[in-house]
Amino acid sequence: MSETPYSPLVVEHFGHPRNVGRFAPAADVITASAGDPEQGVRFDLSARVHGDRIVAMRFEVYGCPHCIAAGSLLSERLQGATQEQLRRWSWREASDELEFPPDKRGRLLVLEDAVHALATQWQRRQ
Amino acid sequence: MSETPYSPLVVEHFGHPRNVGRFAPAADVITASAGDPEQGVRFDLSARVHGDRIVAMRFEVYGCPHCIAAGSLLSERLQGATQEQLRRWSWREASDELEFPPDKRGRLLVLEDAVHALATQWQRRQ
Amino acid sequence: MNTVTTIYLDYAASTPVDPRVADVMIECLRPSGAQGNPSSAGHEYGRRARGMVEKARAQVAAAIGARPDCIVWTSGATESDNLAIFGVARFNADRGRHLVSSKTEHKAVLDPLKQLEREGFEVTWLKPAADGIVRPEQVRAALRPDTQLVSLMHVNNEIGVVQDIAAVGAICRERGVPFHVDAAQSAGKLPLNVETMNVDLMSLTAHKIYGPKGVGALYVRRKPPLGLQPLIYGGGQEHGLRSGTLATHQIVGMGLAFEIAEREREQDVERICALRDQLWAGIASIGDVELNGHPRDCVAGLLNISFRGIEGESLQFALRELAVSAGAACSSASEEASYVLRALGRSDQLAQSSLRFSLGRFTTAEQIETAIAAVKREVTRLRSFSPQAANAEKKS
Amino acid sequence: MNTVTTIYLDYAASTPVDPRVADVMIECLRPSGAQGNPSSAGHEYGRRARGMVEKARAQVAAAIGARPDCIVWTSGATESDNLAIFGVARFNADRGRHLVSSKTEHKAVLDPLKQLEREGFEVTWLKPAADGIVRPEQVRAALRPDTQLVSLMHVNNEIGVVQDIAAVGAICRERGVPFHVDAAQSAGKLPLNVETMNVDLMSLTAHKIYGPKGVGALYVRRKPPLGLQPLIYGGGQEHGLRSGTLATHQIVGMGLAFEIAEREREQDVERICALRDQLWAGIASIGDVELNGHPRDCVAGLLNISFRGIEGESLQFALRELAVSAGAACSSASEEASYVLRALGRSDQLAQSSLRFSLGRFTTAEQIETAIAAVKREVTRLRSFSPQAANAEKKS
Ligand SMILES: Cc1ncc(COP(=O)(O)O)c(C=O)c1O
Ligand SMILES: Cc1ncc(COP(=O)(O)O)c(C=O)c1O
Repeated sequence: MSETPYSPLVVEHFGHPRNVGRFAPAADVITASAGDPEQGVRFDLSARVHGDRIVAMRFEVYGCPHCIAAGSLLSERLQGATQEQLRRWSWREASDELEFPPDKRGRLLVLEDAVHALATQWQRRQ
Repeated sequence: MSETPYSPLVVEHFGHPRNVGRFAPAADVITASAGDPEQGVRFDLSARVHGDRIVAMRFEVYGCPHCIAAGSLLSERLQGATQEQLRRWSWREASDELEFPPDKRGRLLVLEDAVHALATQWQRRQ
Repeated sequence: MNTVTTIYLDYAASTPVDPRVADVMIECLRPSGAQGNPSSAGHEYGRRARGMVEKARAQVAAAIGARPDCIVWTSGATESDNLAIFGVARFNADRGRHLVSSKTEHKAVLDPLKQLEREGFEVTWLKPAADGIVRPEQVRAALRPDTQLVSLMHVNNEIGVVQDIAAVGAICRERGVPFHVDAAQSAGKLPLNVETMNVDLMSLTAHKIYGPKGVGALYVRRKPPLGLQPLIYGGGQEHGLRSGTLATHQIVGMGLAFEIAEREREQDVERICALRDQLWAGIASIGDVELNGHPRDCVAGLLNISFRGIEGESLQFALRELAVSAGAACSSASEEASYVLRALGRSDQLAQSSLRFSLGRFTTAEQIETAIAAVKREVTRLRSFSPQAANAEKKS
Repeated sequence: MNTVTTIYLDYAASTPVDPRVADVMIECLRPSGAQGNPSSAGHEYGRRARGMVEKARAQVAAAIGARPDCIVWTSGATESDNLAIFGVARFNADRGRHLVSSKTEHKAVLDPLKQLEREGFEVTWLKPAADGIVRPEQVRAALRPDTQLVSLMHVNNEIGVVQDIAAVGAICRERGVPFHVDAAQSAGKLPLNVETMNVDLMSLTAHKIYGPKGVGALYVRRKPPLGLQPLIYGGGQEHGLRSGTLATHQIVGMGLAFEIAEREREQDVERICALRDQLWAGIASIGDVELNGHPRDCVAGLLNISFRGIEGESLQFALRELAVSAGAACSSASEEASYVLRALGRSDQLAQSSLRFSLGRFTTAEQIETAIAAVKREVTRLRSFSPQAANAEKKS
């Protein structure tokens, strides 16, 4: 499709999101959420951790194509991440790569909230 | 030309007006005028009379196609007319035949004035 | 370009030009066509163009049961709506400044009314029921001695719901209040008759009915005469109500479009209704979808559906092989959830995840099958990774 | 129909559509064309139409040295004039209610100004000299602290006289008063540049420049921004300045028309000026004719000539093998003698017996020869039976 408002990377992830779904509750599974469908965006993250690393990620999303792509990209990037990396994760990492339009960046802050909440959950679990 | 605002009779007289011109001053020639070019219409009539009849008519006109046709038609009709006939001549005679639009009928009143003035001239001459 | 494979289901936003209409317009654009200015009564070129304009005027008038001299050419229904509303309000400002309309009107009606509010007029905004319909009694209750105009659309552009114009018109007539109807979406789909519907002003446009974009008309009752202040002043065309050189080819196109639409209305509507029913059956079978608007009092060819648990923009992008409309239609791009659906009490999420499918003269059963398959596939896919919070809402 | 043999010399009323322009418009009207609504950003059909609209916007902007986002599409110069004049006056009504214009403007400027007078605004009506030109110093003298707008046409539609826009613009700029120019008759004939001409608002139309009727534009300066109240409210198209569905095929036609006109301007003008000189030489040789307007500061292709001693309607009918314009042009049929010629001090008779010959891109030397012969023959014939009273006036 020519002239869509989405970059090829967004289109690719939107069409084939990686790691969708959620892990069943378990001792090595942490989960976190942020957002509200009524406000247009919601992320549910779940991660399987081993030691100080994430070994597998899953996500669910309610949101625009940019948000779906952001969740998918994140699920790849956080593979192997430490708690500290989660805590430091910033919306900017997805924003540039996915060419988020400025007026949609607020939605990435929701994702950032979910990632930071995941770190907090992880810490509590330990 | 289709759809012109002029009837075929007007178009015919406009293209080939009869009896245009004026007679040189002479004992048997009477003339009369009415109207003003600045107001959009002017008729100059001249007639050669013999006894109680007009034997030849000439006219000049400044005016719209309907007026030119009216002058031409009149010049034919007044051939052989008496003073009394001139005096009784009414704008209605030309109006119906030439299908004068209502908003142009005032111009025929100017022609009527000229015809009546011609009668007056004729009477004075006698 | 991918236009060839994208299925056009956005007839309510704008229709393609019917090839028969295109042909007469093309005729006009050619050197032997209609180059004269229809106001140039002094020569053949002008009179020829004028003749074409008057023929089209009669065609449009016939389609709505009006006298030709009641038709004023405009640039479209937006201008017609503005002319009707500003025209009546300003003409009668000394007599009263109260107007009545509804919350689900097109922006071309809402926005002039809001401007009048800023100028000191008062508008009573009727709220339709959840089915989208304004009850005639609501109109009666809103009328005041100083009411100068009631403006109500015939068919809503987003949800297709049909108002009972004749009943509202009868109330207005009884009370001597001028009645304006935006019929942009109903022409060619429902019978229109300004007499039996008691309408004083009716907005029409060509590009929703297989005519060209950029031309419309306002029906203005002449007996008894209706006071109307022009919006655009100048050469004095259209009885002084709308100055500007008449666009012969556009008007000719609109005339034929209306003639064809009226002539073929019944068979078109029957065919299109069947296709719509097919589409709705297919989509309804997915589950967790909701039809917006009245189930029966709905115009042919329009389906507005909310998909629970799915975000609107993603839904539209997922379905990009279909040209459908999301959110506020017929207006400049805007992400805000449809004000029409919100006025009917839909939640933000449902309003926002609604799609308008609008079918038309060139829609085929095959296209509908393809559309159903695409909607099924993508809705299922998007729901498969939708969070519980959205699914919860979706089940509620 | 007799159109084929009638020689079209009424380009100032409306031009035929250039075949190259017709071709791109026809392309749009075809099924594979531009059926989408340019506001439907959500699908391919809409984006494709939007792309075409934006390309045309750049074409028109380039022709007047403007930024594309300063172009607002309208239905023609009449609407553009109204939008500019009402728009500025109403937006700034709190700051002052004085406007400046001239007596020889087009009705699309005069009539909105007269309406504003009825609404309590004050207009200073400048009177051009007998050559049709408003001296820039007249404008300077008319400016007041409460002046909100100066509106002056570039080229007069009846007599073709060219105003010194740049000089007037400089005065307005110096005094901080917005300056509107109706350039309907100059586009494609004179170089236009909103920067060097110090213009804040410029009205344009397609149908005087081989584009379609029913589409135009208003240039609106954006830096510094100019306050403008819309005339038509609705979907919010065109930055909210002009709502309504954009007519893709019309806009595409206007874009190409402006591009071609600007590209071929110099050669067109040269050829057309030579034809005009040929026509004037032929008619002048008849005697007792008078050229209306400035002998040099006149646009290409336009000749307005008064014939002494001949009534206007008869002259036009006698010359019906020529499609020329008599009396007030570009407006609905009216028999009143041209208000433009009267403002220049012509007598009623001379004003009334004037003909406007306007030549254009498709005029040939052969057509001009035929026209000269016809004028000679008919003027001589009509004068042959013209009364002395008219002849006397004719000699004075
Ligand atoms: C109900 C309704 N009214 C008015 C309009 C505006 O019409 P136009 O596009 O002709 O300006 C539309 C569509 O755009 C519409 O659907
Ligand atoms: C100088 C001038 N301004 C405005 C107009 C009106 O333009 P339009 O016909 O595009 O409404 C015309 C011609 O009609 C004109 O010659």
